[in-house]
Formats: sequence, structure tokens, C-alpha cells
Amino acid sequence: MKKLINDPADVVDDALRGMAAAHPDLRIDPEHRIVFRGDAPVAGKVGLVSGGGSGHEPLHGGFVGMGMLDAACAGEVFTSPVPDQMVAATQGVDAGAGVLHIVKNYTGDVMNFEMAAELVAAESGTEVVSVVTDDDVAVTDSLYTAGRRGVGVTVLVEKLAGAAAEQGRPLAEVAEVARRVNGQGRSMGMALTSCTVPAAGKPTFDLPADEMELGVGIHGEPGRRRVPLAPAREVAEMLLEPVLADLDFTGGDGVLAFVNGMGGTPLLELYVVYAEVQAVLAKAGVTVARSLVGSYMTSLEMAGCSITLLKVDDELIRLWDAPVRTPALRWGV
Amino acid sequence: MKKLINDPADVVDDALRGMAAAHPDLRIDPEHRIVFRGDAPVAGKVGLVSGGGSGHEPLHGGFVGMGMLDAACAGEVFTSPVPDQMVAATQGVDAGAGVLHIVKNYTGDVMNFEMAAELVAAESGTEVVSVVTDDDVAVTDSLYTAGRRGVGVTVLVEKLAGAAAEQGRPLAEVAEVARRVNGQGRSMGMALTSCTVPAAGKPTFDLPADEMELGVGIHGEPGRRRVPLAPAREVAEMLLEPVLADLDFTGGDGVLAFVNGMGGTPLLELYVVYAEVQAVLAKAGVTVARSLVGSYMTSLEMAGCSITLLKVDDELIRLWDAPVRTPALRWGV
Amino acid sequence: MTLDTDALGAWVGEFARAVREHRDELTELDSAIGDADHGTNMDRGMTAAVAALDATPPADGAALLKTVAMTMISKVGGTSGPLYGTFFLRMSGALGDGSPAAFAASFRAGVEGVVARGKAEPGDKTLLDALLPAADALTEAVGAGQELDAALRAAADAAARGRDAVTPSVARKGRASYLGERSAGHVDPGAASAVLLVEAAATTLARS
Amino acid sequence: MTLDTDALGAWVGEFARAVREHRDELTELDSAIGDADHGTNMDRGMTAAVAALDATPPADGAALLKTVAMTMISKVGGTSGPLYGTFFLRMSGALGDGSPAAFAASFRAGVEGVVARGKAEPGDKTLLDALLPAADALTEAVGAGQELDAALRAAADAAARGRDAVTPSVARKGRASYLGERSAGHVDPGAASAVLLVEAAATTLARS
Ligand SMILES: Nc1ncnc2c1ncn2[C@@H]1O[C@H](COP(=O)(O)OP(=O)(O)O)[C@@H](O)[C@H]1O
Ligand SMILES: Nc1ncnc2c1ncn2[C@@H]1O[C@H](COP(=O)(O)OP(=O)(O)O)[C@@H](O)[C@H]1O
Ligand SMILES: [Mg+2]
Ligand SMILES: [Mg+2]
Ligand SMILES: [Mg+2]
Ligand SMILES: [Mg+2]
Repeated sequence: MKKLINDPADVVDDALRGMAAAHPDLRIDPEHRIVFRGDAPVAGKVGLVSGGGSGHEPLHGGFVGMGMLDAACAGEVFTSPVPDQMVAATQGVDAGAGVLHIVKNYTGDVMNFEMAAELVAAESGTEVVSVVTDDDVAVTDSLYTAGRRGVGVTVLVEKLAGAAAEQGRPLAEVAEVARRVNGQGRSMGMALTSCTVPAAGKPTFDLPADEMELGVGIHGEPGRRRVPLAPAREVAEMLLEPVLADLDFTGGDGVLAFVNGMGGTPLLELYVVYAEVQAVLAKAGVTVARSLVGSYMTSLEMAGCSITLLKVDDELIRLWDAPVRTPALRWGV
Repeated sequence: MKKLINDPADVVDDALRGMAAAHPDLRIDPEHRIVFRGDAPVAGKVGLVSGGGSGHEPLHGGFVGMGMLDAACAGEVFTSPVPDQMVAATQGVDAGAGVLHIVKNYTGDVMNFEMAAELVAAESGTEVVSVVTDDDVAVTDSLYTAGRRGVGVTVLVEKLAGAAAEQGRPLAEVAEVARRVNGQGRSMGMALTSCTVPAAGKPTFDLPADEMELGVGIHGEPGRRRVPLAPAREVAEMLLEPVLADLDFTGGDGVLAFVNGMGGTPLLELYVVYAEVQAVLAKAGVTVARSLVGSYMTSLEMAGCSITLLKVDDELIRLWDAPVRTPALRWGV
Repeated sequence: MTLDTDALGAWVGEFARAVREHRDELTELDSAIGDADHGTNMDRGMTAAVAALDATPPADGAALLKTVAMTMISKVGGTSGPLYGTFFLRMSGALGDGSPAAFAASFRAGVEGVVARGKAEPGDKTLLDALLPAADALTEAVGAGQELDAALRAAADAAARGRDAVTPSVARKGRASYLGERSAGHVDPGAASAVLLVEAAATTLARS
Repeated sequence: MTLDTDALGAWVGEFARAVREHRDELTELDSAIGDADHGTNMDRGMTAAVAALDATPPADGAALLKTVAMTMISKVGGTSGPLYGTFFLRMSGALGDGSPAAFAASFRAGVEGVVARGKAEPGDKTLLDALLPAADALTEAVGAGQELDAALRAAADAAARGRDAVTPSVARKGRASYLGERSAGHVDPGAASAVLLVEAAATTLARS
């Protein structure tokens, strides 16, 4: 295992120390492993809390700040954080307007956030609403299983609901934005190589030199199938085909197109993919209103990418363009 | 070779198509492979032109925009662009106030930029000043060789000289800022894995599973020596030791500390490294005034990092904090 | 023969030891159809649970199981933290008088807690596919008047058979469900750790 | 016997062919002590040069070499583009009457252009370590009244000896210099491509 880390058991704590040092305008609770917005709780504002296993950086800690999250809980690598952390985060951001939990749809994340919400309800008057993201079209038969995974759309929910909260909108409306974004977004990912969980010490899966995993998750969960390596042009088609089949993205005010790197894929390649995504969308009659290209929701050092499309309207475009000031997304301020 | 590309011969053109699609506020000249600021030439402003081989993204094209570069020329992967490109870029950004060339110290880059400057001088009245960055302390005996390489400090020169140009300062002053930054910055890098040049199709070097390259460049040039894998703590020490030995970074207004990822290393690990950098600097009596953590000057999919320290003063801190609006660095606007 | 605090402590200790011994194996199983952390998760939690019991010796069996529960919930995360946590919490609340029948009933209460929290059904390829047959075997054996050691052996064997029985199945819950058909033929990591739990009971409690 | 446009065209064509044949080998040499692009660079440039000559047949030898020069400069980049470009440009400007003596002089002018542009010295482990001995051998042989074929053979052999002579050395210019002692023992990629250039001359021009 080749990684720039110390003891695998310390990865999360060490990275949080680094974040604390690099971002003095965030406040980090090392004991609970929470990244707080420096000025949380923000008077009158709905608090946004998210979190999940580590190994997906900049998600979620890198999205804490003005216009996005108020707090993010960091779990062990690929392991949901625990209820205690979520309770502490929720209490730390509550300014009386209630708190939105943004939860990616994984059994562990959902259960831990549920337990946290139960504890908060039992212990305090804080109103908590949870929105679960589940945008991954790689997961079929989702009715009879754990359902679709929450992937790329989570970043967009955090930005757009964050902007709505920043405008001072009430909890119900902020949650509604989050739900709408989740409902209008779809994603699909692929991997060229496996990631290596530090504590496991070896690659989660073996992938022959001439194959790739299609429909891979962000935890190195193997995908639905293995296919021969293909040029970026075909990869874009293979990823977009099920996305476009699942929801009609034509017409209206167009889409936000998000090409996300899995951690080990350089930006050069993501731009190559984005060029092909644009070409596929143009042919499919889908207009791109906004785009995002970069490694925002990673899977350790896995090489690969995911593509997320979000149907947008005037309001969502305004929320997207609204100022944001976090380590990983920043504009307008 | 596992990459998200089409034909290796088309990588640069394909990526530029992607950049053009993703960043409508940039103007891309596909024929000359130049990324222009959308509003170039900017009246009254000194123009900043840089460029180099591709494969280092976001450098340089991702640093084009308000407060940083006016144009970036993209060469083939790891190959300096050609004089024609630099001439076209220089002419395209010249608003009468002259143009600064920011050149990384590699024989090819220096020669091609020199030829371009000669051509510009012969053909037009545009005043061109070149500043060559050479901050890599891995290269010793630099007096008798091609000299030190230009690495991490180049990003800082582009930001700081870009901010000075944005203030409307004259060419001589902007060049002076660039030279001062280069003179006060030092870097050192390492790699855990090799990169693979698309046209070559296989890793540039083989690195055993238990070794790393110390003093590696950003083109997969092998480093000065191979050492056994070490924890991030020791890596930070090994990289900082020669940097701190080369220039006194104590006292004054402190430093800008920049931990840069080589392309295949995820942000999680960069934060782990940054935590250790802070610790080493604290012990060495060096104050950190500003920091930057991320993959800003990559070497394709190479895993590894470099550390750059820049001695800053009040003026440089102000220039650093000044607004910038580029695909890869953005704040204050 | 009663299942006192010491006996339950021995069970928990033996489970922790077994988890440590099989940690890499559990993670390996989770690599094939999950995210390669089940062994690490369980080991982190059970190590912390044993440490918590050492630090503050529990007043009684219920307190002991509650400490284990709260430690799993606050130290593990993921899917297994809440599920094993809920299992021990519900057992703790239903422990009764320490008789074999009470133990069987509280074990079943724990398993029902897992059902309530995770909403999985038999055959979904989860820890339940080891725990439910174990609970059934235990209840039946104790009800039929068998000695505790025989009853626990039956439960452990039922757990192992349950784990193996779902191995050919396609997972319908948890992370393995994302693989669809590709999950068939792999041992479920959670079912494997649940077998260790029941085996640990057979090894330690039978001697009580 | 004069070195006319066709003869020079044959030389350039043969160099392009040889570069293509040895492309991967040159890149491999550059992987060891550089950035793995020398073969790709030279092949891209020489392929474009041949295409440019095909598209617009040059009026004379000087025009031919100038087209090659400008193509190398505008299509290659890196270190080899400007250096090979300067070589052909200076040769073009000094081509003279097409006699062997004039060819030797213009070859030397080309090599001096490389020195002026790259500021390397003999022994620095660059293309010059093949080109300088070749120029010396050519001048000497032609001056001694040898036939062109013998003179070019001598030049090509001198180039190869020069390349091999610096192989044990530590590079002091270009990217290989960053390796310090680790560059010793490796063949310099630029010196290797320069040998192909002189070999191509010996193969084609000798027949003129
Ligand atoms: N809904 C569920 N109910 C019961 N057990 C489940 C459920 N979902 C998953 N599991 C069990 O959890 C195990 C995985 O645990 P673990 O790897 O620790 O968590 P995670 O999947 O969050 O990484 C699976 O092997 C399965 O036995
Ligand atoms: N200053 C110099 N003068 C002459 N030749 C040089 C000089 N520096 C480097 N070279 C030659 O250039 C070759 C490398 O060319 P190439 O790989 O195409 O360019 P780059 O090093 O820019 O990738 C080296 O092998 C060496 O022979
Ligand atoms: Mg997990
Ligand atoms: Mg090169
Ligand atoms: Mg798991
Ligand atoms: Mg090279």
C-alpha cells in the first residue's frame, strides 16, 4: 500500500488536523470529528449537517462554510459516522431555525442518522428534517433492495440547499429544495482501478489491465459489470445512457452537468471526459446550463469518474450561482 | 495504460475542448492551443502569458482569468509549447502595457519562450519581459547544469504577479514581483508511483512497492534517490529539510505553505501531509501566514506530493488575498 | 447454572478475541461484496467494548450488555455499529433472571431489534441469516429442556448453516445488494461475524 | 556529384523513416533519464516535415532545409524542436553550392547553431556529443579529399562513438542533469537521435 499517511488507524484524525491548520476560518472538533463553519450557529439560519465515511474528500468537510454546510461529521474511512457525532453537530449548528440532515443512502449512514435524529428529538427541542440522496442509476431493482446509492447529487444538494438556507428560508423550504434536487438528479460512475482502504492494506478489488468496472460506487464496492477498457468517448456514452434513460433531461432550462473524479484521475482526463459529455448531451438534445468538473466526491485513490446530471430551473440556477465560501467550492465572495 | 482518454495523440486537443465547454468565460484558440481570458486584452493592464507541456493541469490553463494569467499555451504532454503559440498568445493579450512571460526553468521551455520573444521583438512593438522560475531544491550543482527546475512556486508567481498586474502596475513592477516571489520560494517533491505519458503507453519509471522517489520532477523525471516508503510525518521532514536548509524562512511575516498533489494522490492524504508540514514548521520556528493544499501542478496520474514554501511580507499577503477568478483558484469575486 | 455477569463478560471477551482473530478474513469477505471494512469495524468496536468493561466493571449483566451496546453504537458507525449495538441493547433490556430460558428470550429480543433497525428479511443475505436460525434453534432446544451447552451448540451450528445457506443467494440489503447477481456465491461478512458471536456463546456460556 | 534538392530530400526522408522506426526506443531512453517523449517529439516533427515537403515541393535545397527547420520549430516544442530546428535553419542558410565541402561547412554551421541555442558544451551529454565529432570527422575527411561516401561514413561512425563515449558520463544539460549521478551509464536520447541523423546522411547522400 502506497499512501501518504502515518498509521492507518490515525488517517481521519491526521487529515482533520491538516484541515484545521489549512482552514483557520473553520472550527474543528477533533474529539467528535466534526468540521464546523467558524461562525456556527448562524443566527436565524437553518443549520445544514451532513457527514459520512471518510475517504471521499473534499466531501463533506470541504463543503463546510458560507452558502453550504454548517457542519460535517467524519466517519472512519468508508464507514458512516456515529450518532454521537451527528447529535453534537446538530446541537452545534442549531440557531433555533431547525437543522437539515443531508444523508447519502447507505444502510449505515441512514441508520446512524436516524438514531441521531431520535436522540436529538428525545433530548432537545431542535427540529430535524432528513433528506436522503439516492441518485445512482447503477443500482437497479432498487425497490427490493437497499435502494439507490447517494452519490454525485449530494454535492449539488449541499450547495443548493445551502444557498437556500443562506437566504434565510425556513427549514421546510430548504428541505424541499434538497428533495427536489435529489429527485431531479441522476448519476453513474466507473472505475479504472480499485481504491485501497488504509486499514485493509490492499486493493478492494482486482481489475485486469484491460478492464474497467461500470456502475462502481464511491466505496470501492464493485460495480454491476466489468467491460473492456474503452475510449473516453464510449465511457461518456456508457455512463450517460442509463442516466438519460432514467429521467427526461431535455427541454426546460437545461441541466447542470457534473463530471466528478474518483481521486486518482487527473484533471486533464476529466476535461477529456467533459468534452465527450457535452457532445453526447448535444446529440441527445440536452442543454447544459451550468457545469462542474473536478474531484469533489472521491473514493480514496481510485481512478475513474462519475457523471451527474441535474435538471435545473431558474431558481436552482440562481441558487447555484449564489455566493459560496468553502475550501472546495468558492465563488461570489 | 488505463486512462480516460481517446487517442493519445488527441489528449491535449480533447482536454482543451472540455475546458472550452466547461468554462464559457474563457476563450480558447484550439488551433494555437491557447486558453485566453475571455476579456483579453484588458485595457491598460500588463498581459501575463505562461504555458508549458500539458499533463500538469490545472497548471497553466486553469489559472487563466481575472487576477492571474491572461493566456496559457498548452504544449504536447510534458513538451514545451512552440514559439508560434507563444507569439499568438503574446499578441492576443497585449493591450499596450507590455507582456510578462512566466517560464518554468526547463531547457525546452526556456528556448521556446526565448525564440518567441525574439520573434515578437522582430515583428511588433510589444514589450516582453520574461521571468524564469527555478525553485526546486532537489536539483543540486545547479550552477553547472540546466539549473533548478521551476515547480510549485510557478503557481504562486502566477497568482501574485497576476494580482499586481490587475492593480494596473507597470510591466517592470509586475516582473519585479514575479522575480521576488521566485527568489523567495523553494520546493521539493516526491513520488509514490510513476506517471504514464499517453503516447509512451507505459510508466516512465518502475518503482518497487516499498520504495518512493525523492526529489522527483513534475514530468516523471526520476528523482535524485530512492528511499524506503516512510510515514507522512517523515516524508514531510525529508521534503522540508532541504527547503529549510536552502533559505532562512524564520522571522518576518512568515510563509505561504503550499502542499501540492501530483495528480493521483487524493486530498485526504494531502491534508495528512499538511498536518505534518505545520508541525515541522512550528518546530523550526517558521510561522505560516497563508496556506494552499490541493493538486494544482500535477504530473498526470503520478501519486505523490511537493511542498513549496514562500517567504511573504505584507505586500505579498495582500496580493495573495486579492480577488482571483480562474477555474482552479477563485476567491474574492 | 445461571448466566451471571462473569459468564456474559466471558462471552463478550471471547467474541472480541474471535473478531480480532478473524478480522482480516471478515474484511476480505467485505472486499468481495462490500467496502472492505467489516473486520476493522467489528474489531474497533469490540476492542473498545472490552476496554470499557475493564475501565468500569459493570454492576450486573444488563449493565454489561448495555456498555457493549453503547460502545458499538458510539465507536463503530457503518451498518454493523447500529445493528450489533441494537442487538446488545435489546438483549440487555430483556435479560431476565439469567436462566437458559431467559437467555434464549433475550437473545431473540436482540435479534428482533436487528430486524426492527435494519428492516431486512430472512434470505436478504445479512447478519440475520445467521442470527434468526440461531435464535430459533436456541429457543427450541431450551424449550425442549436441553442442557445449555447442547442448546448453544445447536444455535451455533444453526448460525453457520444459515450463513452458508444464503451464500449462493443474491443480496437484497446493505452494500452487497448493489452488486446484484454478482453478490451470489460470496459469504456475507455480517453473517460470518454473527456466527462468531454465537460460537463464542457456545464456547463460553456452556461452561456457566 | 552535387547534393541537390532530391538528395537532401532523400536524407530528410530517411531520417524521418529511421526516427519512426526507432521512436519507441528513443522514448524508452528518455524514460530512463528524462520525461519519455523524445521519440514521440522527433517523430511528430519529422512526420510533419515530410508532409510539408510533400505538400509544397521546395524550390531548392535551402528552401527544403528551411521547411524542415520551421516545421520542427513549430510542431515539436520541448528541447529537441528548437535545437533540431536551429540545426536545419543554420544549415539552410549556409548550404552553398552543393559540393561536399560546402555540405561539410553547412553541417558545421548547423551544429554551431545548436551550440548557440542550447549553450551546451562537449561532454555535457547532449545531442552535441554526437554532432560535434560528426562535424569534425566530416570536415577532416572532406578536407583530406576523401569521397563523400567515405566522409559521411566516418562522420556517422564518429557520431556513434561520440554517443557511446558520453554514455558513462553524468549529464550536465537538459532534463537528464536533474538526475545527477543517476544519469551515468544511460545512453542520451538526443545523442541517439543525432546518430540517426548522420547515419541517414551516410545512407542517402553517399549515393548522390
Ligand atoms: N438492513 C440490514 N439488516 C441487517 N444486516 C445488514 C443490513 N444491511 C447490511 N447488513 C449487514 O452488514 C454487513 C456489513 O457491515 P459493515 O461492513 O460493517 O458495514 P458497511 O456496509 O456500512 O460497510 C453486511 O455483511 C450485512 O450482513
Ligand atoms: N542544452 C542542450 N543543448 C543541446 N542538447 C540538449 C540540451 N538539453 C537537452 N538536450 C538534448 O535534448 C534531448 C531531449 O530531448 P526531448 O526529450 O525531445 O526534450 P525534453 O527534454 O524537453 O523532453 C536530450 O537527450 C539531449 O540530448
Ligand atoms: Mg463501510
Ligand atoms: Mg519533454
Ligand atoms: Mg463494509
Ligand atoms: Mg524528453
